[in-house]
Amino acid sequence: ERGSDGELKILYYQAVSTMNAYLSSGTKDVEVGSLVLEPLASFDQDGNLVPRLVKEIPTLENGGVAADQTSITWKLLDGLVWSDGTPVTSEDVKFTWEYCTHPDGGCAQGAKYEGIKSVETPDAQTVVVTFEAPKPYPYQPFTGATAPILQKAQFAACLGAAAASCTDPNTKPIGTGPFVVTDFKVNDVVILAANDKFRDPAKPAFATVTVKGGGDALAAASSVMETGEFDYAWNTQINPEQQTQMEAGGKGKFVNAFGTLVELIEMNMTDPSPALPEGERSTTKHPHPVLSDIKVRQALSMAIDRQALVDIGYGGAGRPTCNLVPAPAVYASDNTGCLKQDMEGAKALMAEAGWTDSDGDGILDKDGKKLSMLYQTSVNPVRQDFQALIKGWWNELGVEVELKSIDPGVYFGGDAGSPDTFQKFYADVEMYANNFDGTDPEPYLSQYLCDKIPGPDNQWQGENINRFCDPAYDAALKELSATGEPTKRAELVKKLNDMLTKDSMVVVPLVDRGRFSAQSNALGGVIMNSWDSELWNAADWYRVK
Amino acid sequence: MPVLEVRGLKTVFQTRGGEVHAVNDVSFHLRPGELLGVVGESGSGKSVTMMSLIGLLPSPPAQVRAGEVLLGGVDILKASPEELRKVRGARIGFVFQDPMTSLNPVFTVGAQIMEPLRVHMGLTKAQAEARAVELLELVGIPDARKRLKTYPHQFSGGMRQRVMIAIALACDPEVLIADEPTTALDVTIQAQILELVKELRQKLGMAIVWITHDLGVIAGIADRVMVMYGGQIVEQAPVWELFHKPQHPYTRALLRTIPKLGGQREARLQVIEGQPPILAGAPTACPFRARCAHAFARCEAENPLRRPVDGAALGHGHDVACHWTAPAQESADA
Amino acid sequence: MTDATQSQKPRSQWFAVWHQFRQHKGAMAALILLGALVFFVLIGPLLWRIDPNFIEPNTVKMFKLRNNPPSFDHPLGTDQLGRDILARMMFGGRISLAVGLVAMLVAIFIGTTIGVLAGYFRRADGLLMRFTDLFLALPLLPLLLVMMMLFSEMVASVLGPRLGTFLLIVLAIGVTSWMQSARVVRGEVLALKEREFVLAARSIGTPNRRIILRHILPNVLSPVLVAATLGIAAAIITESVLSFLGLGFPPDFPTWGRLLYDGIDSIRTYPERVVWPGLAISLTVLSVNYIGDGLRDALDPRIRGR
Amino acid sequence: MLDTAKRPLVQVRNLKMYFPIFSGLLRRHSGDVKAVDNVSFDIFEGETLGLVGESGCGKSTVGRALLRLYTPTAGNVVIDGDDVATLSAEALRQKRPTMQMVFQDPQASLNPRMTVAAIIGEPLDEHSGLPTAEKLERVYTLMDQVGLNRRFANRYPHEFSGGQRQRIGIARALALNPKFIVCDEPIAALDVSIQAQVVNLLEDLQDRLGLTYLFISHDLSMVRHIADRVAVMYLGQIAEISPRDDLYADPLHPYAEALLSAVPEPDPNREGRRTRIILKGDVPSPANPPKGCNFCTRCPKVMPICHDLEPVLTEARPGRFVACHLVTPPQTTRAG
Amino acid sequence: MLTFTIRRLLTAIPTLLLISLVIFLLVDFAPGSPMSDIPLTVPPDVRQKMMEAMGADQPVMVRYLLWLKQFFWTEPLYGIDAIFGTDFAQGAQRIISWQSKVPVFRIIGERMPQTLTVVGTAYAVGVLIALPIGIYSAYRQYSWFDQAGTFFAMAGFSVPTFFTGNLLILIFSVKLGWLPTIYDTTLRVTDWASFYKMVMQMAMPVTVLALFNAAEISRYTRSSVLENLGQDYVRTARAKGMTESTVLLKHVLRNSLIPVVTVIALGLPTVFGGAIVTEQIFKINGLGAALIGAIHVSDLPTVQTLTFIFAVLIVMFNLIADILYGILDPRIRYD
Ligand SMILES: Nc1ncnc2c1ncn2[C@@H]1O[C@H](COP(=O)(O)OP(=O)(O)OP(=O)(O)O)[C@@H](O)[C@H]1O
Ligand SMILES: Nc1ncnc2c1ncn2[C@@H]1O[C@H](COP(=O)(O)OP(=O)(O)OP(=O)(O)O)[C@@H](O)[C@H]1O
Ligand SMILES: [Mg+2]
Ligand SMILES: [Mg+2]
Ligand code: NI
Repeated sequence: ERGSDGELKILYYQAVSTMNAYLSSGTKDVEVGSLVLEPLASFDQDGNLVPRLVKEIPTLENGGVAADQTSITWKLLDGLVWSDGTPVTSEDVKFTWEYCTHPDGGCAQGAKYEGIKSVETPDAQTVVVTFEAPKPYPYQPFTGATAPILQKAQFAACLGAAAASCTDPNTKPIGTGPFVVTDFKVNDVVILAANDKFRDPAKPAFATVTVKGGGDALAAASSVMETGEFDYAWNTQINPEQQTQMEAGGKGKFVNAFGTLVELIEMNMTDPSPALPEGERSTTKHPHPVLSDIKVRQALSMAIDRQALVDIGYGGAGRPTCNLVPAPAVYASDNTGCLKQDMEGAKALMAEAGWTDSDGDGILDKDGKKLSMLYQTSVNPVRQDFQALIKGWWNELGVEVELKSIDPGVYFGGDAGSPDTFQKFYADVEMYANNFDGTDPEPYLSQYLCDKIPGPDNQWQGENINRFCDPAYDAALKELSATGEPTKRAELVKKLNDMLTKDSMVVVPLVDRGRFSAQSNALGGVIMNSWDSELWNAADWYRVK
Repeated sequence: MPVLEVRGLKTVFQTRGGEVHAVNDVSFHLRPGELLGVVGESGSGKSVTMMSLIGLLPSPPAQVRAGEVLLGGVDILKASPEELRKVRGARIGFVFQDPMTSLNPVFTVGAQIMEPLRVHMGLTKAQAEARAVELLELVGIPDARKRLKTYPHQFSGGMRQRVMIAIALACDPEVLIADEPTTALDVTIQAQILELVKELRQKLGMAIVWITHDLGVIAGIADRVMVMYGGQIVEQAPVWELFHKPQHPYTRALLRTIPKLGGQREARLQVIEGQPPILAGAPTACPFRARCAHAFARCEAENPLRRPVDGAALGHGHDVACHWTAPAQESADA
Repeated sequence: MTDATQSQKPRSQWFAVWHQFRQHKGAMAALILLGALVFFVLIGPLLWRIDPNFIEPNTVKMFKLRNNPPSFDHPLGTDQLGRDILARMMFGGRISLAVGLVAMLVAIFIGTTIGVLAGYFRRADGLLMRFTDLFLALPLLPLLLVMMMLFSEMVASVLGPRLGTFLLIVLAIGVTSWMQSARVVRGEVLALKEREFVLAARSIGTPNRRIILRHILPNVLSPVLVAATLGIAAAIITESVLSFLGLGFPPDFPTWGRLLYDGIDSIRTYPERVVWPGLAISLTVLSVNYIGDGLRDALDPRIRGR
Repeated sequence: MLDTAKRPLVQVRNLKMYFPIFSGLLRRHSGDVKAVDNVSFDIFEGETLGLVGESGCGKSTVGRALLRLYTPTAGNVVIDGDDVATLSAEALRQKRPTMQMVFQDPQASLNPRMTVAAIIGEPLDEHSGLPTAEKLERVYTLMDQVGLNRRFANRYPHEFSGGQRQRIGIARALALNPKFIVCDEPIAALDVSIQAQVVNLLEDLQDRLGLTYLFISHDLSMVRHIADRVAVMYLGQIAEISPRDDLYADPLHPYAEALLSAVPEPDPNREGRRTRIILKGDVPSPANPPKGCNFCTRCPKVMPICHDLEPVLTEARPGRFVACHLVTPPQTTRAG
Repeated sequence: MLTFTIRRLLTAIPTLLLISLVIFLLVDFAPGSPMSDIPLTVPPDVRQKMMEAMGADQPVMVRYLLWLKQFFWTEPLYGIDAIFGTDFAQGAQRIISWQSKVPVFRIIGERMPQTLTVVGTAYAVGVLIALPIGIYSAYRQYSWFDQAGTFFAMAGFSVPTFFTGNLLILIFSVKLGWLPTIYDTTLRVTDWASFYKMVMQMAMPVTVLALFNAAEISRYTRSSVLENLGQDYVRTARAKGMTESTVLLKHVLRNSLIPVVTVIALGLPTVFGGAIVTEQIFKINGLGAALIGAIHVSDLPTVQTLTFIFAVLIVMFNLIADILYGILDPRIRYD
């Protein structure tokens, strides 16, 4: 029964800044926003689209998707109302599209609405999205927690440049979800109450929800697993010993779901030497003197014991992987060759590549040059442990390694003026984690196209971090975007994945990282979901008595 | 009967470098209405003696080893700290050397005068205020009522010293101890204060101990004089006696060193050569021996006791602590 | 006269200073303690020859070495990667002590210079004090980030990465923590300037520069010493924060501050990881403070003479 | 002392030393502390001029302005031919060796952290450029001169008695063979028995080295002993300058008279007989001196004219200069 | 005194303007961008659009002048409007946080209460324990109490708050379960029960901070009292027959507090600045946390505004310290 289970307390240690996913797109904001604002359809725990505000998922079969794949038609549920009691209409959906594509609005989810020619509203319940070109995957717009529907009445004055000044709508949006915001303190706490206009009269079970922010992962886990102050804590990424210790407390458990997030090492294909003039460092003008050799790259990968990394850094929250695209299952390549550490093989490969320890100091050299790598990543305890471990293995291989760790704000900030961004890649190898939104890997794989290489000419804004450039890859990707047939697509994705990993080792995947949150034993109904908001089914959560 | 009698007072400082015997076996008495002058060079123990009397010395280093201090016949050295506190300010008033620092800079003059009145005499605020005005007028500060509300720094040095005197007089003490009250002041202001003290003595008739190094001041106001050297009383006499028939070589030398305003101008000043004694350890020899023109073997062997010069009982007439006897005809009066 | 002329060879005043210093029991104990710490970090690694960053490359063996309790092989146990904590403590101490001392010196140097100039030269006073306000108001983090961004490559290219980083960190800490001492020194100088011996020096014709060096500076020593002892603690802690932000030494450089920070994460499972670096830092600070106390007394001839 | 030998070594003319007072929002210059207001006098070579007066009357300021430790507001100070008041910084530095100062508080005027040798050697460091050994030798000579044991060279000031400290100060002043020394209350902080030592030393040195002193003091008996001529100051101005014996026998200015009468005599007979002139009231603030004669607010012999006209220092009797309407009739004053 | 105050305030204006410019340039120049917490899944062109929408692509001087106008003109207007219900601001653009798109002054308003209660209480408690300790240490110099006090103060300095904070949490929350680890900023004290809750949640952060503050202030108090104990007027007070407690707590204390009060006043801006580490450990989300969070994501308007307010406070409290000095010490007269 609605509201019968009292208060639900959730901890997001990165606090919520806004409820409007279009203005931030930080995971925390999107997820908490999803308690209020809903998309037309969301993804379930297996990555399947499930209808939310619509009667069914349009497909080719049921005619919802046009045969030429240039348009898709959504039909809204009957009697759907906003939390203020006004009906949800197709105008709201269309408005959402206008809102996010307004040139001055700075919409964070612009990618979701790319390639749309028009959104039409033949009637109050029908939405027709027409694309500029055939879309083999037409479900990007209006699906998933990152593309929720806004109420036109509330946001009409917030188009474009005005978006940012609409404080009230952004912090207390009117939505269709199970809860409504009653109090919002920026970067601190959000208090929500059950939406009495929610379409399912029996839900949600909780009368109020408090989403608190602050602290770190360890404190978050502790508040659920040790002190029991909270029912659910998001992203409790802590080391395995602590996981076991906390679980032994018996107050709660960790929930986990694997998605597409992969911790990986990128090998710089260009020369980052500081000796080069500024503007030419790490650009395609100068190929990397060492890493251009595939044998070296392979050897470096073979020297890594991925299982050990998981056991030390992630425990239940990770598993070793050799793929850049580890999921969804249909797209995951079955490549396991890298899982076993092969130090001898690696040494042999190095020797083959001409690197030998001619002076007996334990460090390989070739043509009088020692093999030395600068290995950078962001500041993060797990990453620093990984750096230390991998440095140990590479030292064993005969490679000298210099480590560097950079403030995440700088590393991921993309400030063209800073030498320490991961895009600039002024290092030989660097480590970070990457994933893609939703279930379609096409945009993700297109990051490694030749024309996405960051460089001074594009203010270092490209996504092809390792500067890999292979015409065959570009061609295969082109084929992928023209292919609609699922099995064919899956094959192409696997091929592209392998080209980057197994075949060339420009990307060295290490760990497939799951979503890892802590849940109190007193909380029921949680189904961990790595394809959508973790709180996607919060309406079904209940108190275990 | 004397109002104050001190017998065999001994004060020692415990310092890192060993014990400092600052006051050695000092005895004297004070008759009602008498002004006893105390002279001696810096470090001779004048202040320490007086502060020992009423327990004003900081106690970790200082220690009163022996002696009796009889105030109206009762030994206040044996009194409890609380009883002693009740004596201070009420029965014995104290005026200190430096008027600039002896007043608390953050309280008004009035508050500081009223404090002892309220503590010792239990006056109400209004009564205390009235008395404070009276006192300020007594010490010659015009416009007293207004002045109560001002702070010490708004007063000149002379006025501050008057305030100090007013505080010391507040509870009509039997004894007033003034420790170099005019040393820091100008001659003209010193003259004012001296005039004031003479006046007050006549009016109030209290006994006063007046410490100074200025023999001129002593000559002007004292009835009787004590000369201290090296923590001991070396000579004690009525004021005229002391200036005209000094017995102790130190007193004689001291009188010679000061230039006189009137009379013949000396071609060269007399000096006392040498350094004051270091007061480490209990004295076994005459403290002045090293600088003494008349020193002989006995001075090295034995610390001279005070002996009467004029046959009167010890402490009542003229006495001196010296092995050497001054020739009778000699006099410092040149 | 002859024997007199012999005995007045200017004798080393450091002897007197040392003599007085020895009188101060607390300071002597602290000196011995600090000496032990310095010995521990300087000589220790020569005796205890385990590489603080050594990780067993064989993962099976490595897993056995992780999180070991204290044992004969590893007197303080091992950390989550099987590294020897004793070796890390010794190695980390080198950096922490060096950073603490040098950064404190930098801060004191800047603070004293600015304080003396502001106190001594009336004209400069307003400007320098506003400058101090400015530094007090500046947000530390962006300032450090900017400094690191601007200078890290440059310094590293001149001095090499290790020394360069060291210098930069030390400068960064120094540049951001001198304000307090500048204020104190200024106040002290304002008072000193009016003292008669400064006037005496001027009547001799001593130029300002030498008046400052000869008469002012030695007399502001004691507040400076107090600031200095507190500064060391602050510098060691600040260094750990810097490392934490990735602005400090490379991640495989253990320092006490960083060990402490890392230890906090495992305070529940392995509390001793916090205790060792915490203890080392606290002992350093305590001993430096007491030494400062003793030094202040010993350097003051008035106290020394007693 | 022959009249022909009298050559003024120091000539002070219309010296003014005002300390500005700033007030108001804009820190406007709103007034002055007239610490020294229009003072003129000469000091002859080899003589000692005593300068007496109450605390705060401007004695030290005169002394300091003479040595250009303060830059005078107006007036000239010619010392040995150069106008010190206007010399450039470097020329002044060169000039410093001829003029030196001994300070009031021997404790405060010695840097507590320097050894005696360093203190006495400082002027040598600054001006002589002697090699270390010679410098040390000179320091020892100086110590001998002022009667300090050479063995004390490495001691610190606090290890000395007041008199010894003052000797250190004197040795420092002598280091550069000055001609002229300003002694700013050199004995005020000393014990009586030690004052004599210091005064004797100063006299001996004068005899031996032919020094010229400006001896500032408020101890009138000591001034009588040491000075050849005496200037009495009141509130920034000179009330009277007379040869010593004349002044003490017959003070002309009422203030000088009052001052002398206030000095206690170490003789109970005479003390008992003396009548003191007790001045009433406080010294007015030098920031706001009274109109007319400075002393008119406290003068026991005040006349109406004193409130209007400022008397000028004039030679009332041979060699005696007084600024008082009683002594010098009003027609000779500035108004005439 | 009044003209002194006014004059100091007037000279503060150019100083503050300069400080604001320096801060602005510094923060702007610092590496990092407001896009650093945007997931990597967001493509570069979208990022570029977002930057444009914030105005972050404008030249730095333009943004600075805009900020100046907003800070000194628009925001005060909104302030007036909020108080008097007027509409002077007429919807002019306020200073808006890049990260949360919320007016910065609203953030400050939301965060002020918890910072003031926790950090303020801690400061007050720190002062309250520091004073007696400092006074007694000085009064009984070199006693065991004094030695212990020295040790305690030094330990207080040298042990960082992140250590003590975590230790307290481990003991009192995890092991004993007595105190909450997470600060509830929405808690309003209305009755005894909520007051009790408030006390419980404040206990640990206040303890940690108070200890830290107390260490420093007790040192200052001690040395100041020591200095005054040796003064002549103390002897005068004793000679007047005052009790030891009057001597110590009236005469000595009043004088000793003069420098201590100014130290305390100069330390007060840090109260508003929040205690960054402590706020983080106990999830208090006060101003300190706001600043550090904003710095991490290069939220320039927030960083700039907060920092500038701290600068104003620092300059103000400098002035207040001077004025306090003048009030407490009658000898000091400005102008
Ligand atoms: N707190 C102390 N610790 C150690 N010795 C002390 C202390 N106070 C005084 N003395 C010593 O006691 C002796 C007597 O000092 P006292 O102050 O009585 O001299 P005084 O005659 O009053 O001198 P002055 O004329 O300078 O006031 C001196 O030798 C001094 O060094
Ligand atoms: N630097 C200064 N700034 C402002 N006023 C000053 C300064 N120096 C001295 N004065 C004032 O000038 C007047 C004369 O001071 P000066 O020190 O010359 O007096 P003095 O005669 O030497 O007194 P004392 O006998 O106390 O040494 C005093 O009123 C004093 O307050
Ligand atoms: Mg005395
Ligand atoms: Mg003077
Ligand atoms: Ni960071």
